[in-house]
Amino acid sequence: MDTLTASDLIDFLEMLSEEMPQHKDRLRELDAQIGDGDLGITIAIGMKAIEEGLAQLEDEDPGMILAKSGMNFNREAASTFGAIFATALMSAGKHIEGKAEVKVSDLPEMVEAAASGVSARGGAKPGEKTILDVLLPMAERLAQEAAAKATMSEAAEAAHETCREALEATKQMEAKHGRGGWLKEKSVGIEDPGSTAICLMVECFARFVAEQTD
Amino acid sequence: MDTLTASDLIDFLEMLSEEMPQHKDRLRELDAQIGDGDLGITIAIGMKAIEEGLAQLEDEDPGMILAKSGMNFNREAASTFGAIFATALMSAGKHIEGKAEVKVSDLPEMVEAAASGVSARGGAKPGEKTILDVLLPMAERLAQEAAAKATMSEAAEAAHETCREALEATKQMEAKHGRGGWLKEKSVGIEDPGSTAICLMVECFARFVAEQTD
Amino acid sequence: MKKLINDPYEFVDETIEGVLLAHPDHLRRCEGSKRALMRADGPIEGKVGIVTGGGSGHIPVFLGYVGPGLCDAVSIGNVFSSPSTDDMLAATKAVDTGAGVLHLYGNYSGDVMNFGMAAEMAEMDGIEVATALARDDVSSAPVEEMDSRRAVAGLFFAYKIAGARAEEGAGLEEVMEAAESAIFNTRSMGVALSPCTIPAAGEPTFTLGENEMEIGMGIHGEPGVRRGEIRPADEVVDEILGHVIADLPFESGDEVAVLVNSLGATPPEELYVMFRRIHAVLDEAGLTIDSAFIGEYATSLEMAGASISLLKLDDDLKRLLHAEAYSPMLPPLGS
Amino acid sequence: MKKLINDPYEFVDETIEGVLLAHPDHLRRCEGSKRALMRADGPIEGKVGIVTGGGSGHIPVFLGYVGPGLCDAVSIGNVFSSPSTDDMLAATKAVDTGAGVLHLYGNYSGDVMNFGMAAEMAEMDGIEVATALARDDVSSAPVEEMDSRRAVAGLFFAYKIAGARAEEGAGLEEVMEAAESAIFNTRSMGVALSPCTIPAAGEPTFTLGENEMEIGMGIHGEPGVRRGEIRPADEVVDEILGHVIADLPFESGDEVAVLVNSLGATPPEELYVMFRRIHAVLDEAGLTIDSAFIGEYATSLEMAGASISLLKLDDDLKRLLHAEAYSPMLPPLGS
Ligand SMILES: Nc1ncnc2c1ncn2[C@@H]1O[C@H](COP(=O)(O)OP(=O)(O)O)[C@@H](O)[C@H]1O
Ligand SMILES: Nc1ncnc2c1ncn2[C@@H]1O[C@H](COP(=O)(O)OP(=O)(O)O)[C@@H](O)[C@H]1O
Ligand SMILES: [Mg+2]
Ligand SMILES: [Mg+2]
Ligand SMILES: [Mg+2]
Ligand SMILES: [Mg+2]
Repeated sequence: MDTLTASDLIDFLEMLSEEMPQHKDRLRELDAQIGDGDLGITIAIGMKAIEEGLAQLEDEDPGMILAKSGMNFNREAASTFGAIFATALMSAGKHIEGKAEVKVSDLPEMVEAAASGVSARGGAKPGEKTILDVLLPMAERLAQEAAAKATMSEAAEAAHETCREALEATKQMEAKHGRGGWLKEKSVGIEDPGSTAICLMVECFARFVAEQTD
Repeated sequence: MDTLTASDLIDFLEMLSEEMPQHKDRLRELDAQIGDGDLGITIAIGMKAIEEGLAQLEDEDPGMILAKSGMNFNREAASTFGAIFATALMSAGKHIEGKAEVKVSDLPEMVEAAASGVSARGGAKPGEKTILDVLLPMAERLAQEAAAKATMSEAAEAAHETCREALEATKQMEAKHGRGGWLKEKSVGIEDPGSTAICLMVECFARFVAEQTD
Repeated sequence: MKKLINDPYEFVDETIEGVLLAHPDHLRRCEGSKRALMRADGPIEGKVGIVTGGGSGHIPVFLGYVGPGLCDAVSIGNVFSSPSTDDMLAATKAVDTGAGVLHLYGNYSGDVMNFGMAAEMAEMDGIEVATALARDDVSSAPVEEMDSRRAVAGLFFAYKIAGARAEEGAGLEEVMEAAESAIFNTRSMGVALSPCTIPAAGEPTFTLGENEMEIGMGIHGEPGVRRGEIRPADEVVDEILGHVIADLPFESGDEVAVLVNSLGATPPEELYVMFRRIHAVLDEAGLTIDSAFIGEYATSLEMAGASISLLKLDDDLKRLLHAEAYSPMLPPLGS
Repeated sequence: MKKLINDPYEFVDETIEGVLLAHPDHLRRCEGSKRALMRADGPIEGKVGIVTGGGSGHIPVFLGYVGPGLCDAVSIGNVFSSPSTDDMLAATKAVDTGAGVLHLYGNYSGDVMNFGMAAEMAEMDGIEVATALARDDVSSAPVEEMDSRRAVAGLFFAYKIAGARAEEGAGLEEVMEAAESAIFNTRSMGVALSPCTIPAAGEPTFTLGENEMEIGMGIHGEPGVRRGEIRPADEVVDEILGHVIADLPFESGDEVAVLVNSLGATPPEELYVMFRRIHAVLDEAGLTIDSAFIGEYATSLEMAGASISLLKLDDDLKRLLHAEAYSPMLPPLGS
């Protein structure tokens, strides 16, 4: 598998929306430590909304599938994460507007577009314990992979590895946004729940690509 | 000790109001099983009111001391038990109106007067799991004791013995009045909390008389 | 026991102090009594006085129902215990202007005995006293023994209706009849999910298992009709309404007011989830809903649970139910 | 989790259904949205529309504050989560009659982002939108970082005041200024004694030890200023008021409105015990109490705890605070 077609993307989103709700309790507990504990529910409801929306997206191109899935998520599970995640998917989707498939070389810019969108929407800067802190390192790593002509599977695996390291690094950061921001220094030591969710998605993506490639 | 003077009665009420609050938890738990669990608090507050009222009763005769103590109890700890207990003390007190001391021969009629007052106030009949079910047997037993020329100490001891047996017998009765009445057959098996309180008072009285007699 | 209180034995008096400080234009003490309160603008010359009262721990019952179109005075007992005869008498004397006084309260033996003594004493003072006892809890005794039934949140309807009738200038007999009409046409039943703790007791009055509820439990933890595993709201509503509807009975074509009351800890959201089902069940039974009262009308400290009351309306009751009334402690006055 | 609910995932929609069935003359759905409600008699021609919204679980916040003299529409999120951009947009469109729309809600990032997107989209549709964010919780950030503070029950004052100003016929700018004046003069702080459980989560968001309380905790369990052993009500009031008074600061001679809010399980009696002490402390500080609002104004499901809010009044705020307003879900409207 070297590119992702619209139908690949739909298959992946189906797999993702099956898997993510299984992490509900873990995300709930994490968010309860640093926020209000709803992230697990947000993910469960939002992913269900993505899944239910897929049937209507069969004739769309990959960019539109991403953007509309983001909107579907936030329609049913609006929240900080919902708005941020929708913005990320819309920005990434917009970046590949009109294209029939996603190549490895598209990935770094898509993730970077997502990060810019998120930053514009929520005003966060790197190091403030938000999903930016996993998105930006991933964009960088994907740029290296693309430059090295990695396969989709290698790129996804690499992104996941970087994401996990970056997630680990969020532990040391002090939250400045959302509910975590009220915790100030007490937010140090706990990984950013939103970033955990992103990491779980990337992990799922890597597994999806690997399975498709076998 | 063959008779109770006004000052004996005040000494006894002082001892009683010291001791009864110690049974607060036991009475609370009993009343919680068959009612609303406030009887322990009622007794604690009411006995404190009796104690605080005693200073004003030093120039009164025994009948007035009993009647006013009953009113003091129910003023601060009004409740079913409060109204019933006040009625009992007022009726008993009225029976010895004007007398300077209480003799053993007065006791049976005093307790009987109390029982009549209670029955008139609350409409209970014997066997309906109320304090009538310990008052009436005590009145009977005291009549026997008086006829047998018992001492005050013997009479008090005998009354306590009868009271405990009568209390035990209330376990088998089905409550018809107050909160216990709503339990119907489920009230069987538990002793009547109001009667327990009366028994504890009679026990205290017996001890008081015994101590005075030594 | 997790409570925002000071000395548990001062709880009731401190509550009353807070109420008087918060609502000084609305309530004041009756002469010579710490535990009897009345309308600040009372007594109302020529109007039948309505005196209520009972144990503390049920706000807005009892003192929240004093005001124009409601009661004129209230006597206040310790938590879940009757007020004293003295305070009831003080309240009765304070609001009588010659038109007589209605004692309107819930059927609990402590209150009945003490109000009874107060009424006897007031009558000796030349005050005409009538009594109406709310007895809406269908779970407390079979309908043939209506006289031994206890009161729960349905007392609200009696306050509202008797209060409006008195405000209209009706005589003591008529006000009592209005109260009794409300009482006889009101049926309630509740469900408890968790207990409450009397501050001076320090421990809950009863316990319910982790997954248990008790249908029909009274507002002081009195026994209900069934204890069992907690069920979905819709099933609980069905079970409660089954008993309530059959009791009067409410019949197809009747028009009713509905009161969904929280015992304290149950949030309004859950009351509305229940109302949704109530609406469906009443619809099915052919009953028309005139109005809905949803909130805290009679609480039990921090108990979790709720009750449903239905009032069968006729034209008089409807007029009186919707008449103006005011108290700063009042829950929403209907839809 | 002991709740009177059905499917936890249907909780919010069933609540809304119940609300609409209970108050059909008062509320209706905005066109094309399940989660946006508006005044049944709206939109009011020529009046600035006020749209609020936020997560569920806080009744009467948010949907209880829709009505004459209050907000015009509300969008409703899942429990403790933001409503969707779509529903906010639907509410905004439904109440605009050309006079513009004020988005008035609490400063939580999910709401801010979604309302922000809705405002952008409404403006693209030619609707003038202004925003006012309640930020009354002094425990959430130092006063220099007021913009990052969250909202608690003090939002009530902003509703009441902006709602009255809009009802007076003021323009969008003026209504926003009234809201901001209320917001800048309101300071609050709370205390939590026990947590609550989001139905779909099934477990409490946080835990507090048997004898613990947390001063300053937010209404979703956000961290406060101090966790410690539970103290007598008077001490808790003193600690909270110490922070609140120093923050504006409220100064001797100021006139204030006081709001004592229960988070849900804390009964009114305890609020009055607190008010007794609040009255003494404010007296001591030379502050005059204009009015007292005591009850459930912003809840957190069945959380136990309370908050105190002070609003410093001037003549305008006083007039607006006491203007008429109505909602069948409203708590008592003051002393
Ligand atoms: N301004 C922001 N920019 C980017 N991501 C953010 C921002 N604020 C919060 N987040 C992310 O959202 C996550 C929390 O989402 P969510 O639980 O929905 O928030 P809340 O419940 O506080 O509304 C955080 O862990 C963080 O990753
Ligand atoms: N009608 C009655 N006549 C005599 N005693 C009664 C009557 N009703 C109740 N009692 C007594 O009162 C006791 C309960 O008192 P209390 O706890 O004050 O009642 P409650 O809390 O139900 O008002 C009962 O155990 C019983 O002994
Ligand atoms: Mg969260
Ligand atoms: Mg009792
Ligand atoms: Mg009692
Ligand atoms: Mg949230």
